[in-house]
Amino acid sequence: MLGSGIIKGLAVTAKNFVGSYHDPARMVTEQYPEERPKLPEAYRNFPFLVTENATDPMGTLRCVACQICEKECPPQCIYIEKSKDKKPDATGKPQLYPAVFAIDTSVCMSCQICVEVCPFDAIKMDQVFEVAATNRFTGLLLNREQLAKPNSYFHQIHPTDAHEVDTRLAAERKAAEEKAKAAAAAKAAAAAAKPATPAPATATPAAPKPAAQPPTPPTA
Amino acid sequence: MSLSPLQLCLLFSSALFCVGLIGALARSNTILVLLGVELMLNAANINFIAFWRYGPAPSPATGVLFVIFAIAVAAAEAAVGLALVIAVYRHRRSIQLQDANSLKG
Amino acid sequence: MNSSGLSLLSAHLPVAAAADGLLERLPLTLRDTFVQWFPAPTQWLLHHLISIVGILAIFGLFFAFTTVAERKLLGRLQNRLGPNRAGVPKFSFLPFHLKHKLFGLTQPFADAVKALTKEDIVPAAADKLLHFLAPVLVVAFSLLTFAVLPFGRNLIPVELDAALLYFFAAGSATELTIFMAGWASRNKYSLLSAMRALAQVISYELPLLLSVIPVVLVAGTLSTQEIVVAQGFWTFGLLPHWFIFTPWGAAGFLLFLVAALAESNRSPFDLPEAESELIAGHLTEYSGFKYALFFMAEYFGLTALSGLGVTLFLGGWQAPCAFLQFIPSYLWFMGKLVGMIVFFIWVRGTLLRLRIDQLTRLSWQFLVPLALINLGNAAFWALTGAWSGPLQIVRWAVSAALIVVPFVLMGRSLTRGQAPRTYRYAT
Amino acid sequence: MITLTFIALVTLAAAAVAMSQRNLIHSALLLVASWAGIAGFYLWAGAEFVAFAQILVYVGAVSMVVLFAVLLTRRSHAELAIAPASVKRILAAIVAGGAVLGALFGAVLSTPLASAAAPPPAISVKALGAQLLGRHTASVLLIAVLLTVALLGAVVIASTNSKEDAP
Amino acid sequence: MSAADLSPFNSPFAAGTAGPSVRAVKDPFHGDLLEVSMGPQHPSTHGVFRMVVTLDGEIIVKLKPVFGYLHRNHEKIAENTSYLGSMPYTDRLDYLCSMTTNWAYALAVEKLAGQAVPDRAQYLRIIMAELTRLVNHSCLVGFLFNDLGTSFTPLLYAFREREKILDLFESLTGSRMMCNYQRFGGCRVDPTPEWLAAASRLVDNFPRFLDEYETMLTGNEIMLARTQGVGVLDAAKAVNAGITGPCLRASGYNYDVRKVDGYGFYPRFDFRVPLGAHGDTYDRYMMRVLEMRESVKILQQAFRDLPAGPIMDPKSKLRGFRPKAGEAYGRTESPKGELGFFLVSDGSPNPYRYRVRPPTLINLTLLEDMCLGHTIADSVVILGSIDIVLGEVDR
Repeated sequence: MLGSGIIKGLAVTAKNFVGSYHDPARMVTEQYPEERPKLPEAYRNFPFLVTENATDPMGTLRCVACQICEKECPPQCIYIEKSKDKKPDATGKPQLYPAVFAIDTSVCMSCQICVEVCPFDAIKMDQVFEVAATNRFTGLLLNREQLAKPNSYFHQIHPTDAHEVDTRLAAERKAAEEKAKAAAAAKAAAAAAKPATPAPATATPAAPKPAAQPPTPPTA
Repeated sequence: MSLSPLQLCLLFSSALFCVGLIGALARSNTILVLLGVELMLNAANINFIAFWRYGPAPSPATGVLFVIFAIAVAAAEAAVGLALVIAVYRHRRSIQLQDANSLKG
Repeated sequence: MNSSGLSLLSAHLPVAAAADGLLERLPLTLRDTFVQWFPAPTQWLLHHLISIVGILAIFGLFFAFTTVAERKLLGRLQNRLGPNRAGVPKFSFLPFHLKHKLFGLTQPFADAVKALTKEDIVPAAADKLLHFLAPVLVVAFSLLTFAVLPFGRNLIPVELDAALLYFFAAGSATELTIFMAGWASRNKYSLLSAMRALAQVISYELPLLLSVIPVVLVAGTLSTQEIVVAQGFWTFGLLPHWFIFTPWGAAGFLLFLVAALAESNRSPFDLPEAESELIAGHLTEYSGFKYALFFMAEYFGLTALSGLGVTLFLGGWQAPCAFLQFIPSYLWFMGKLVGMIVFFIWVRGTLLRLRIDQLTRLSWQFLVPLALINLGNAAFWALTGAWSGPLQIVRWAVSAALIVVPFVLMGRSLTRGQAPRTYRYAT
Repeated sequence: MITLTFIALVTLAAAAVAMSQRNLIHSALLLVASWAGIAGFYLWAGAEFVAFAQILVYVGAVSMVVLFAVLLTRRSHAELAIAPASVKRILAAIVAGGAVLGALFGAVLSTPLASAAAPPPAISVKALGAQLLGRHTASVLLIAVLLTVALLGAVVIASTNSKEDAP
Repeated sequence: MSAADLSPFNSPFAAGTAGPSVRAVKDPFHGDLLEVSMGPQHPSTHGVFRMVVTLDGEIIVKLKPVFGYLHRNHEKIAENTSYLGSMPYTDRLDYLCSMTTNWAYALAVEKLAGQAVPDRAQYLRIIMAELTRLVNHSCLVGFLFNDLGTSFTPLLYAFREREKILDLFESLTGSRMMCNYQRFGGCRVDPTPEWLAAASRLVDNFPRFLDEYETMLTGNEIMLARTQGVGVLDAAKAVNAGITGPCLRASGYNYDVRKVDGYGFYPRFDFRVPLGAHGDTYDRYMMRVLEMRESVKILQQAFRDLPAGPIMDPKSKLRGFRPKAGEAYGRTESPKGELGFFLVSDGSPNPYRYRVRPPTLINLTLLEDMCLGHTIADSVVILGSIDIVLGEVDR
């Protein structure tokens, strides 16, 4: 009969009207400024640079200015200038560091490719999404001081990922120390016994980072 | 000179009639001619009401009834007249009276 | 001349019946005491001024809260919250802390401030005078209709013999203003909207009138107050004798609802301002307060038509049960009015828009014939008023059949060839 | 009396301007104002029912049909401003109209038309209805037939014949 | 063939016109045509799309789609970016279904480089693609009703369900719409068991939403009147114009790349392809609804059979990816139709030639044929039922 479909429709909207008062599956609205959204761990927004030490952020940047991210960045929003000198990195090896590291977040499309290609776990995705600025050029162009955030912050926003990275880095560091120790020992042995065979490569090389795979699957 | 209300009403209606007449005669646009005729009809209606109000009324409803019938006829006239205008426009692509000068479609 | 010219205004000043309760008479008592303070020759004017100011104030506020209610109700229908932010600003100099958000109820005032402070843009090519006149006239015409609605037992601004005719005469002018707005804007969307508005009003004026005529036929009067009085009976003091509780009345009410939706340009008949097709139709070139005026007029028109529906079919200010008469009649009227508005909002939240040819077809091929049949039905009802006992059952059955059978048959022919389909699958 | 003069002047002015307008839409809308003025006159004269009927029919219906016709028979906005008729024609019309006006005014003013200063004849809608369906049933039926025929005729005349209209 | 033969459109409006045909706007005899430019700013053109519509009254006698307002030079940019670098750009082609666009691109590159995809990744891809289909189709049916003139109610119901799926995407990939999930030789992240359980729960509940939605609207008389017999597209015309996806199947032509190509692990799944008979707007709408129901079935099978294992081909690498010289065409059944990527490699890190076959652009080509003889209100609905995304049309 004419009208039955319309009445059915009215019934459905009435059901939704009532449901919006008691059924959380129907009323999904979050009152944003008061209720903060619970961001999933995997959530990504713009990149930041990881520093080891919060007190000396510029001195302990993990970034070694290898410029891979700059090259791989699809919208090319990263700009890096290498330093002239070298500083010891986390493993104690002298490394270059970025004299200038800038990301234009007005261009960045949050694709995470810089994070995936970084061999030093130096760049990670941030979760701060309230990034409004009053100036579209300077306000959104972040320099290395603004980008640097301590490792503890990384732990805070991506705990699983950070834990994995730290474990791996610790293993690398230990391996490097052992290697150095072994090298020193070998040197000493070589000094002790002049005609000696070259030191065998006892230390395991640093575990190659699986390039294609992200550090860890985040937990939902 | 003092005018009685009835005279004033009649002057009003005759003036309105003449406005309609001049419009109907002077304008060559069919719609405006029709509207002029409508005005003349309305002027006549004013007379009915004026006489109903001030004249010696044999029946208290006659004037009003006349006007009601006149309005109904006027509505029909407007509908048919404007339909004719549209029909003429379809054939001639014009609503100027001068262009509708033949009886053939 | 003055006295005769205003005779229809001053002749029927409602007089409070002594039998009414204090609350029932309260608005009139207030007015009368106020008027007493002024010299006698100006009293009739004050009487009407107070009525006018009362209508403007009450229905102005009613409009304001209808907008926020509509948005909140639509929100809930759509599983949203609706506006809930606008509240009272926090003044630090106040000794007490006002609660910040009054459930968003101050939203209309914020909207009004916004509308007033917005730039008023008039297109360069527009017909400036008509562009300006349209919003002014549309509000004026839509307010005129309130004059004959009986808001309470003693509350009717103007009691006219031909009140219903007046209502439709005043209401018919609003579409003219929509045309003016659409045409004067010199915008193609507005022009299309103006054409649609004209087609719509020509098509729906008729079913609206025809759906009302059965009530006039049965009540035997064009006066709205008398129509309400005619519905003021109860069976066993419980079942009200409203016209909606008769077969012809129910059918007439449904027809009236559909036609009223079309007349007030509400979904599913909001073709003149069809958002998805014509941007905003005749409102495309309006901004700021002129836009707000159109908005206001639309709601005034809706409220007035709802009020008419309440008056004609839902017993007006009559209480639903005899023992509930202690509640003042104007509260009953407002309650029913709110119910009607909520229903309109509900419909808007559910239905989709008709196409212009379907709109006119629905009117001419369905509503008009049904309304005519319903007129005959009402005539049958009026003729068989003396039947009683088992004949009463026959009367009900015949009357119901007279309207249901044509409805089903014509509904079937209207939707011929249109049905949900079943589909085949390829694997 | 003052009210009547005011109503008359407004109505006449609206009608006169409407007839002299070049823009058809303006003409139509001004005529609506003029019709509303006539309704005001009926109201002043105490013929409520007629006044509302006038508004309902003219402002509500005839005006719509006129506007529809204007919109359907225009080709562009520019064409809404119609060409003025020839001066000769206008002059002739004004002379003819003036003559009629003079004759009518003379007739009205020279006739002693004493108005019965009685209150307006009281007529309720009910009485009007009784008259319509009592003494004037035949006329009502005739009007009904006329309206139906006019409606059908208008539809037939205005509907497009697709065979004829094909380009 | 004139549109009058196509449509059982029985309105007095259509009957009045002398059979719809394309007429010049400046026709001396039919001078009173109205040319309306709908868009690029118009609420119902689904983005910056423009239709130059010529109207006779409200009937469309001519319609010219104008696109390119959102042209972003996608293909040329991709030819100057590494293979991986184009992946996030493909998210932005059809921004409503980034997962399937990703997949189509990954498929083309995998063909080019000859990479294998582990089983688990294949299943995950199907899960993501079908979830995307749910997202896209629920979006479409919502927007379609908005075009039909509802006050947002069906759209918001659809968005409510879509949002739940987008939340899943966000918790897995980090972004709601720009997922950037597929990689050459697998997927980027492995969902946790909790994620899979949540997704499975959502999928099981999805038919309830569909039922409610259909109760509300599919039987609605106004909806039937507005969509049945409107915008009819016959199968022969559709095939000739290269229409794909639900639009083609609504015309009754059985063509689904999932069945035809059997890419991914689709042949392992048991699902049916709904076919329309009339090719009108109603059929196009129903195709989406029925496909959502089939997608739910596919998803349930996928969650049941999802194997354990790696999600990436161990041989694949992110940096220094240089496929050997050659060319490849990878195509998928995206929710909107056949989405293909054609790649030519010269052995360098960037593709030599990169070309997208966007389904919606090609589906849009017959817009005028579908709209002629209908009213301006229908044109909006027909456009809505084609399901365009301007990011993909204009690229």
